[in-house]
Amino acid sequence: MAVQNPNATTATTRHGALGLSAEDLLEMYSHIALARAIDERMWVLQRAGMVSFVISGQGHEGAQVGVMWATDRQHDWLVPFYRSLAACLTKGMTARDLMLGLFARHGDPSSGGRQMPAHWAHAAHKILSTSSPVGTQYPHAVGIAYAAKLRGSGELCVVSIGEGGTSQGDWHEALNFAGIHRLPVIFIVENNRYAISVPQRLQMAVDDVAVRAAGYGFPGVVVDGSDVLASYEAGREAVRRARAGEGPTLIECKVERLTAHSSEDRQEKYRPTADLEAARSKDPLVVFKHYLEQVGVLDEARYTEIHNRIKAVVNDATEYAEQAPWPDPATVGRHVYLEG
Amino acid sequence: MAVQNPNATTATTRHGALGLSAEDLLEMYSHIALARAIDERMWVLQRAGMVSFVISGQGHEGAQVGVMWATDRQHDWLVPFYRSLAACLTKGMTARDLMLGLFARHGDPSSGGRQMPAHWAHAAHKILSTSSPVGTQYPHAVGIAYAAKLRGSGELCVVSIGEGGTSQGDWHEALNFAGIHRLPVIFIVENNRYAISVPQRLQMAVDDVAVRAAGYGFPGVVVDGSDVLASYEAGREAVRRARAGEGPTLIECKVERLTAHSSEDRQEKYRPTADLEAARSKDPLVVFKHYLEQVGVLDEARYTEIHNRIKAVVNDATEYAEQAPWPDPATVGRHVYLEG
Amino acid sequence: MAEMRLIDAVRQAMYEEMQRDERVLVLGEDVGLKGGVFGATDGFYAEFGEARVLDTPLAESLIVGVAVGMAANGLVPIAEIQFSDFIHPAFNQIVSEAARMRYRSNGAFGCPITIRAPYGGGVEVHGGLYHSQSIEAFYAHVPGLKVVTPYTPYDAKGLLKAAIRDPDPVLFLEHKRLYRSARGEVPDDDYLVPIGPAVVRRQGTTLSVFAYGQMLHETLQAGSQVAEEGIDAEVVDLRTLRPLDTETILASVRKTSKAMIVYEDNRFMGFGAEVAALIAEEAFDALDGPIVRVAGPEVPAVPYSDPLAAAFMPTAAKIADAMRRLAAY
Amino acid sequence: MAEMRLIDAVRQAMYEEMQRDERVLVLGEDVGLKGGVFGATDGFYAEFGEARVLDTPLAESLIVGVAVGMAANGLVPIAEIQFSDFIHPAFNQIVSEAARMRYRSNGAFGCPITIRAPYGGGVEVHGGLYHSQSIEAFYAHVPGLKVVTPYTPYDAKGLLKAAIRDPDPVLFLEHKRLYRSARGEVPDDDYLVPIGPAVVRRQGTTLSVFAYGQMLHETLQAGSQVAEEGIDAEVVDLRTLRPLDTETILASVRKTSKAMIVYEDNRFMGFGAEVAALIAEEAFDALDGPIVRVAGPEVPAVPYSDPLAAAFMPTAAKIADAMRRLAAY
Ligand SMILES: Cc1ncc(C[n+]2csc(CCOP(=O)(O)OP(=O)(O)O)c2C)c(N)n1
Ligand SMILES: Cc1ncc(C[n+]2csc(CCOP(=O)(O)OP(=O)(O)O)c2C)c(N)n1
Ligand SMILES: [Mg+2]
Ligand SMILES: [Mg+2]
Repeated sequence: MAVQNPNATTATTRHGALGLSAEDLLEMYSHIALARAIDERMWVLQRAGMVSFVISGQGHEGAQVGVMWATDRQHDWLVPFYRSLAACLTKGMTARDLMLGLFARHGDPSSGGRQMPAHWAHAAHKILSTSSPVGTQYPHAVGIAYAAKLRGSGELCVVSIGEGGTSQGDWHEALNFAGIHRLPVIFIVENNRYAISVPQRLQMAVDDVAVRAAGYGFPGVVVDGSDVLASYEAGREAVRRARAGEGPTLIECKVERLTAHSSEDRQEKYRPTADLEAARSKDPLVVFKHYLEQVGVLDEARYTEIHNRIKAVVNDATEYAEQAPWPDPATVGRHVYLEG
Repeated sequence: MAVQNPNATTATTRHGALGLSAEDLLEMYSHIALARAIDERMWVLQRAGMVSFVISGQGHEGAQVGVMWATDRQHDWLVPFYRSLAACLTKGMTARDLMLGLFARHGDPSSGGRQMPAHWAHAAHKILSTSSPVGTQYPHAVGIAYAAKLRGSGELCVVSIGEGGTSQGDWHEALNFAGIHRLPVIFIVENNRYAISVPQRLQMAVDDVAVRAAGYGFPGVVVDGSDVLASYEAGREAVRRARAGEGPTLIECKVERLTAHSSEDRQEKYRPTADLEAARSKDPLVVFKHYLEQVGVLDEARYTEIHNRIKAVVNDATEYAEQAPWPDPATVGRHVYLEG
Repeated sequence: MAEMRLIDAVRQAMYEEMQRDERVLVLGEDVGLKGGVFGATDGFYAEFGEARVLDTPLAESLIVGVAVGMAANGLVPIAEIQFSDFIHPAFNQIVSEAARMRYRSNGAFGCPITIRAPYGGGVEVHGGLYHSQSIEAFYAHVPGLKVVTPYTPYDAKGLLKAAIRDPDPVLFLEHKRLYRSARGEVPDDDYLVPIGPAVVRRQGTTLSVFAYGQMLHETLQAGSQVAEEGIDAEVVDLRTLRPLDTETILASVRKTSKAMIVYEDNRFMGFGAEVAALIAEEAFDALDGPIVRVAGPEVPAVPYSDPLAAAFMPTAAKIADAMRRLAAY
Repeated sequence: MAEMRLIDAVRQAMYEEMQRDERVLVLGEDVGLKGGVFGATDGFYAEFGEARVLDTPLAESLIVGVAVGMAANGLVPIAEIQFSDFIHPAFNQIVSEAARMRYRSNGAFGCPITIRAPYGGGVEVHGGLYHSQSIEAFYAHVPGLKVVTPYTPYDAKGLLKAAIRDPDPVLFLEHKRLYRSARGEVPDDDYLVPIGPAVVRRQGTTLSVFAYGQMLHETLQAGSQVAEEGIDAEVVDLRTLRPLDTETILASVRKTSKAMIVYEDNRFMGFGAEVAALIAEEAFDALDGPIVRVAGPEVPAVPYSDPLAAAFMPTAAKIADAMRRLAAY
């Protein structure tokens, strides 16, 4: 593992030009690596029959951490989708939080075990509750942004979806409304070229969904989602626009789905092996690691330290969740309406 | 009424260059004028308390006749909206047909009086039944076009909507699907700058809805809908594309709504007088008449002849419909399912 | 205290709530300068400005979806659906999102929105298949929603204020026929009519009739007609369809031993089915006759042409006939 | 004749219809190469090609809306909704368009489409709030639609073929639990099971129980349990929810004098309400006890976590208890 540019200075590196320090990079890297480690553990647990369902974000983490890093992670909103594991971590959810959801235990902050795993929510971290019907979250995000603007709160809202979800009417309606009112919202499309098995060519007649932004009166940009810094840069500009009252930005992150759609799916049936192999070369974790090594931010000692810490965190979270109590069946009827 | 260019030849006139003869022009003019005369009569009847509701196409006729003229009016399909009076006439519906609908009589071919006026349908003329929920017709048109393509029937489908309707999710979903499968469909948006009272600036952040076509992988064009020949030309190119298997075209016709939204609306409340006056200068009937006079196709004798004929047709249709029998109340339960 | 029409009471309720609480806003098609197609927000635009009297694009799913987001971030939206017939594009946002936000987040997020929708038909409505529909049956089925429909101007104001202040999503259904025909005294001051309780509009002993909206008007007329024949109908205004006031319903049936439900919607799986099922299970022992439903026919909606519309509608005459038959059972 | 699972019968019905009639096509999410998330169209893509085995974009309103247009122009589409929970975006296209095409055109246009949707929950389904829903109550209310839900593989094949050939729109609901657990003999040849008639699955004299889908399974189990105690339940498989076979229902109640309805959906305004209301009006004189409903609780949907899902579901044990109570009335 050769560190090619050990003396890279702020001025000459890409991250330096973006104003990111070595510590920033390591923190970003740690988030991506933690997301990946949790995610991989989830599949192991599912294969072992410990939990019944997994859907995950492997391959999407770089784009998520990159964009989210540009936001105010306390103050701003996130309206996630089921692959937003890394974004939720970045926003403040913990490995224990995520594992409690996977095991569907009482303490699951997303839904108390009422929803399938990966239906994230956390009120304290301003992560709106996720549902399953694809597309509905886009109008919600726009409503949050409208409220932020009307109330002058200075918040912005990040919302995510897959490219498949852009086929839904709700997606269009939301972008149109946000454009009209120049709302502080960042529309992310995590384009992994498949909606379950349906390839992009049967989902849209264009290469880049980002071109649609022009039809709503705001910019649409395409970024390589395996490039964390490019994602950060796009996020930073979108944040600037939102804060300046210039309105929404659509960011299309080209990412790869490194796993099957979910634990219910067998992608060999529809996805060529070559396609999957090509995808692996775009693994953001690997790509970012290489960059950090190249600029001398990550060496073997650091790497080992980070990954040991992550392993401990994932082990702790798994054990914690496994031992956590189940929801009380008597609570099945609660919280249909406000209790009081 | 000065005929400015009595000797215009095929080569030197706009219509000549489009391959339209003087007879074509007069037929097109007659359709526009007939549509207008029927429409005006409808308002008179409503004001007189003879019928309870009118919604009309005044100001939209030139665009409709222009585009429809480019299609095969027997063979192709029309999926109309409530302002498509002129398009339906062009497609073969008669003044009597339309008046039977206005009076909601038994013989109304659109719905047998079951629907409000202007909810056109005519199976023999391949005019699909119109409903009220704005936007739903777009997926229908796309389905018709898909069937035409699969069956190799050579048909294409024209579908219309107002600019307000483009805000609906169904609109987006339909364009996306048509682009993917390069379907023989012509998407018309009759943009009159208002959705009832809501001005365009609160409907979209762009000047031209046609720019959205690029996001679906096919061309979008803007035409001055008060210019019948420009509308025809746009229609002709769209028809060529459809027949050649090149896929859909979006044609945005800039038109003016010369009346209130419907007989229930009072537009003075939200529409500046100046705006309405400006609109009148874009009356396609007047604009086209001027052109015909300029190129020497319409003189006073012809004009009088046409309009006398129209008056007779409208009178006949009105009397016919007024005297037509009402639907039998005993039939209220029929045609919920196929009878047989 | 002023006599006013139901539509004026609706308007007054919203106006007062918007003055009282700056988090309240209205959104929908043509609610701005035009003041709504029925005038419910007439004058609001000038008073509260464009940001709080928000003319939306023509997109019902958006209207509700945006309201859900607004509510999550501290606003109290009142979404107007121009005609209840056009609420269907928002079905997913209402059923999957608004109604489930609290349950699915285990109580962490709420959804304090009000959705107003004018509904219902009749010969005078001239609405045809898509401007006449009764939609209560679809939504009354949905846990997490509340469904309300006022009959008097007094109730319209008090119930709408209660809906706006309710921490959960409320579908507020206003019958178009009542907008101008229902008139009554409405206090100028702030008052609430609680969501939930039904109210007995006519005391009686022969049989119990349950209705709401315009059908309550027909039922009360029918009640007067048969009263002369010695049939003493008790008429209950359900007002809130979800949560349903089962106590009042059962108490009335226990008193009269006979039950009828009147609704304008098509009969099969219409709201009356639930009322009948409730009574058949919980008050069977008190019943002294079949539970009768008087409702619209099994056709997709109210046709436009007058003779067809008339044939569709349950009327006081039809209801009176049904009362006679049930009384004679 | 082969023993097969319900999902195989569904697949065979479509396969045969597509071979028989080239106007028939399937469209939906992942119906192509993947063959559907439950395998209902497994192998179709290779056999019938991309144009007739159409992977659509992720847009349910489009799927139904396009099917309506296809049907208007001579095709016979079978639209697959991946999970019934995701049918809601298509509510407008189904209720306002498909179901009304014929009525609103006075019979000039029809809408011969079939919409298939896997529905239902259970601990083993692990579907949570959005992969478990029962949706029949919403659609059974809608004139112009037919709503069918098979219990046996034999019925699944015969009813689905009838649905595909039906000239009007049919919503075909397949309970996910039955896909693999319901097995039975299915003839290789072409046969139809008519839409409409219910069928008595267990003859009995003590009380009549009406059910469909997975709840029929629980009900039959409950019936066996209580039989040993001398309670002889008649169990009726409704199969078609709209149009409902009122004759079979009423005849059964006239025989047993007691009626119960079992359904998985939440109770209030669920499908059992209509069955109860029907009986309470048309067979009141024959009734010898309250009409009992056993159904899901008033919560938005089936929760994911096993203990919560178990608490939600009506089970054979709960149904048997209700049978005992009703028999003792
Ligand atoms: C309205 C709706 N329809 C169908 C589904 C089933 N479904 C879940 S994910 C998915 C594909 C989503 O593809 P995409 O948006 O590209 O996201 P990805 O999974 O590729 O990240 C489908 C069809 C759903 N959840 N919601
Ligand atoms: C789904 C739906 N929502 C609302 C309405 C009520 N409505 C009828 S026409 C109309 C405005 C349509 O505007 P536009 O599409 O621009 O057509 P225009 O009338 O201007 O020609 C509205 C809101 C409707 N018919 N359908
Ligand atoms: Mg994807
Ligand atoms: Mg318009």
